[in-house]
Amino acid sequence: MNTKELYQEIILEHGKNPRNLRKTENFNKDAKGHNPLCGDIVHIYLKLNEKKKLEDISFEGSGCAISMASASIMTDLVKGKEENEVKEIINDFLGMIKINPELKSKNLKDDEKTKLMCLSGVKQYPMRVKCATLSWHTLISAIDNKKEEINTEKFD
Amino acid sequence: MNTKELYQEIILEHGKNPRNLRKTENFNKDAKGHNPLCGDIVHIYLKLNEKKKLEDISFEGSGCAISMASASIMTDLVKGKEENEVKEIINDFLGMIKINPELKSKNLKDDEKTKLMCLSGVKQYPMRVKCATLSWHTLISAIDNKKEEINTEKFD
Amino acid sequence: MNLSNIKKEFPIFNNSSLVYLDSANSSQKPQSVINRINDFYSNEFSNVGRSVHALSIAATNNYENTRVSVQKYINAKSKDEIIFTKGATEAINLVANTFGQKYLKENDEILITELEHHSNYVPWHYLRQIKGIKVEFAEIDQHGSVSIENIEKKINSKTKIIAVTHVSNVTGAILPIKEISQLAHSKNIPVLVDGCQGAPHLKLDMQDFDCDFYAISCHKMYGPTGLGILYAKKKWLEELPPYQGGGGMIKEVKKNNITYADLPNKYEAGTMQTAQIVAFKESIKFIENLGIENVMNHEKKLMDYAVEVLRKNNSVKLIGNPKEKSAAISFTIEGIHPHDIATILDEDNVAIRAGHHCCQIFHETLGIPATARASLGIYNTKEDIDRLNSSINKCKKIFNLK
Amino acid sequence: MNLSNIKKEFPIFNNSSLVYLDSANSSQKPQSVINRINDFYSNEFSNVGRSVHALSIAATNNYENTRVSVQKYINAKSKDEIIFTKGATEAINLVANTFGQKYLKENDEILITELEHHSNYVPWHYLRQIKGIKVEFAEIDQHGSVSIENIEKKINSKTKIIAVTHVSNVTGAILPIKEISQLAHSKNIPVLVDGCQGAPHLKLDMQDFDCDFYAISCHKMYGPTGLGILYAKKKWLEELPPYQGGGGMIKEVKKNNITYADLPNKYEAGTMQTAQIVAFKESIKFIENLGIENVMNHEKKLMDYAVEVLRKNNSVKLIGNPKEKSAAISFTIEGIHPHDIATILDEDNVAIRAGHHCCQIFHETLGIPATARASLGIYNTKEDIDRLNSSINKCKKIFNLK
Ligand SMILES: Cc1ncc(COP(=O)(O)O)c(C=O)c1O
Ligand SMILES: Cc1ncc(COP(=O)(O)O)c(C=O)c1O
Repeated sequence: MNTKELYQEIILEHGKNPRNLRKTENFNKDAKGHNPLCGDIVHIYLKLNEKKKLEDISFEGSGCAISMASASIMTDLVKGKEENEVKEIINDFLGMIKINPELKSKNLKDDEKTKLMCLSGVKQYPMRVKCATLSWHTLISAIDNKKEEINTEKFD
Repeated sequence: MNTKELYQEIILEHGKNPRNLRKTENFNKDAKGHNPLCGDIVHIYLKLNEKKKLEDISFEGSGCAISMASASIMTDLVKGKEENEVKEIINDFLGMIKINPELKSKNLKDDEKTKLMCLSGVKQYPMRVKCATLSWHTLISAIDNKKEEINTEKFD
Repeated sequence: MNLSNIKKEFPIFNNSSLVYLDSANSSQKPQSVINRINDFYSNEFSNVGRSVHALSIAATNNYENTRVSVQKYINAKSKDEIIFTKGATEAINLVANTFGQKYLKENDEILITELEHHSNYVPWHYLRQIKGIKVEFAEIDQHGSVSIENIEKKINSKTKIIAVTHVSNVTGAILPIKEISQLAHSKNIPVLVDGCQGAPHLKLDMQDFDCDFYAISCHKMYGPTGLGILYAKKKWLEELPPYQGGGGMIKEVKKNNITYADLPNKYEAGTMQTAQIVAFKESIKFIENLGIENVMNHEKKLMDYAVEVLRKNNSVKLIGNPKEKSAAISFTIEGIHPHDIATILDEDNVAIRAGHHCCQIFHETLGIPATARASLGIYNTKEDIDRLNSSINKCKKIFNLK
Repeated sequence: MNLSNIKKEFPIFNNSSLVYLDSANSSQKPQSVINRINDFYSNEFSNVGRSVHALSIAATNNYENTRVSVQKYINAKSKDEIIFTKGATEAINLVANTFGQKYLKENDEILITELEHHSNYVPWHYLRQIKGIKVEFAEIDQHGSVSIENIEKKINSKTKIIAVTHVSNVTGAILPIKEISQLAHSKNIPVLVDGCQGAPHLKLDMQDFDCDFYAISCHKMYGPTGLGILYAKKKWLEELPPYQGGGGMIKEVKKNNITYADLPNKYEAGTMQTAQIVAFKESIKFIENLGIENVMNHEKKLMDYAVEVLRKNNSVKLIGNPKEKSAAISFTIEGIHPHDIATILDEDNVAIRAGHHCCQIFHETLGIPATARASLGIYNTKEDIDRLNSSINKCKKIFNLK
């Protein structure tokens, strides 16, 4: 494994210039996440309309290139989708980053899949998987209105 | 080292039929000792007269052959001697059992030294030195009127 | 691997006539465990969990793999229920301390038994001193065991936890811990089992035993020294406060407050026994390869033989005669103190233990200051028992007994 | 033995291009220590103290010999002042727990510093939770150290104990612990020193430092994992209550009361880390053979070189610049998160650590979430620093920094 595969251009670029790094006005759901190992923190804001469509999503936070890029790409991909579609995408991503060789979701277009697969290099770096998944776990938490802050200080 | 040297006839004999295993009437000093490792216990009673002469000494207790024999031989040897002589003999014995090759005391006759040297085999058995010295430490304690029970659960 | 020539898996028996009958104290280590320690330090050493470099990642995986091995071996529901400790003693202290802190108040009762090792009494005594709780003792029966009736007798509305040994380290008595759990749970009382002498010799199934806590010493289980395991049901580990505080067990540390990590990290403060934990996987593998049923069978045959041989030997008095008996047997010889026995046996290279075996209450109850104990491991043989017996005869000769 | 080719004493560096700069986390182990563990388990294994057979006697002697080696090495007055623990974390927990039990009450203050490792904060936090005592923090200065003035400022009549690190595991700052002891003692306050990062690198002289407690992690000192040492002045160990309860630490056990063993046994409950303790004697011998002055000299030169090289490297920002500095150096690179640095360095087989290094208070005070840390051991060389530097340059290239 080569760090070039991990730190692909697209990750470095999203890491440096994250999309949706702001706070949604009139958000109606939010959640915080924290990776105590790295000190990565993320705060996700959602605006879900009555039809359960994700009108807007944004995040605030700081962290390593992997976690910032992951949050940036994630927010880009799920924006405008319906809640159940979003959940399905999250599951697909978390499955891929742990064991599955590829993404299977019908809710993602091919070019969206390609973009997400840029994060797959992290599989080879178990301690860094947490960085890539932090924002995703936090998004679940926001959708489900969970009160507790997401925390990655678990071995899994 | 051979256990025959440790368990010499004289030790076995004193162990089986300890001398002075009783309680001195009108004792004026006493002390208890305990070896938690073996469960050996000893209670020593003294009668010191005004001239600091050891008029009588006796003990109660139970324990292994080494500790019973040691108490038996000790009480036999110190009876009738003066307090400072007794202390000198105790030091000599404790020195011998730890490092000195022989006994040096002027307060012991040659045959008394020979008898005591029967206990020297214990030197080769560090865990058993405590058995041999318990009654001696307890005798010091009795002479010095120490309140605390003697306990051998120390490494030394 | 084969039980009949298992001794050669243990380097200490190479070129030596050692008869080791002190496994209840600590067991010898197989080559595979020793090699794993060696390899780990020589080629793979790193601290776990905190660094992202490759050595650390590999070490962390190895560390967690042992946890999973243990979980499977003892049939715990979750790997989060496996906490690594310094030994069974620390495991019991952890429970007594945290359970006491959270749930116990003055005049509450803790029920233990007269068979308990000091490690399953002193930690509860602390609560007596600090909190004014009471420690009650279920009585031993004439076989040197503790019946469920004797436990039931001492349970009352003030009983807040029952702490019993799985197997007596003196008489080898196996206590009916599944039934004790059932009884206790019917009255809503949690059960801690001191599994020190059960873990190396019996089939372990936490979900079947259904006890709340089970303490293990890995060094008695063919593993490295300095390592123990606390099994605890998840709900307890979640509810109880943390024990030692330090690195690795925290979530967030602020000047005015601290939050704690999730399980199992909450109970693993500071740098743990990395090499020992990694190597303990080999101990589990070693037992699994032999098959615990085979081990139990082998040790039972051997123990039956030992009982038979020693019972036939005049002057030898066996302490206790429990129906369910594991790998330890204690005895006295009228006229020879146990320490004298142990010293004389040692000259024949027969290693046994003499004393109160950290069970002063038991010895006081029986009115004997000390006993001699022979305890078995998987490497022992009938010849070992014969050598024990002939050395006992030598003792008797030296002391002029017949 | 010679410092110039010391790497070959450590098997992990054989046939590997590993640059290990994570010794503050845990150090690598020399062959002599690994061999001793191996030999002990293979040929000499027994539990200590409790059995009278020959193996046990020899093991007990070896065990106690390590205690004496440690006593001499750290110049403690008595071997009874050396207590073996699971690690520095347990050592500090032991003191916080027993000192807190006996001497602290609501509103009493404990003074620590903003530099402390979580292991020297969480145990005191427990007392805050349980007893309502207060934890005060002496402030760091601009060099990343804590001056004696900043400590003095926070002392008042409620201060009951001062607990400070000997050396910061982030900035490498060496605190003036002898002066801190003098100051504290002039006000009748005892001092605990977290010696984790001092013990492997500095000359230890307890009678000169005059601190009341000093905690050591043996695994950072070229010793086995799972072992630590608490040095404590005898009067404290005599006055404080025991910590964990179990076998080996008792004098007499009755149904209604328990008395405790004399020092040092009082604080060593249960079966200890026999093999690790026996082997740690080799770690001490290893350092003694090199000579701690030579070690200090070697590490100082190397650290000066590291500071020089990293300071010249654009974009690298060193954290803290303490005048008295030991073997750790932390840094950040504007535009690259420390975890990304560590991952990229790892590919070049350069092992460093990234994160908060169990010092969240320090990082929060500085307003940086994480740092990268390189820490030295006696096996490091100038080439290692050069490799560190060129891997940093590779990071910068990947991230398009100049
Ligand atoms: C300054 C300091 N204190 C305490 C500790 C805790 O030591 P251990 O984890 O060995 O108990 C460490 C090491 O992690 C440290 O660097
Ligand atoms: C029944 C029992 N409980 C507890 C212990 C204590 O175990 P450890 O000393 O390994 O902590 C032992 C062993 O000495 C034991 O036999």
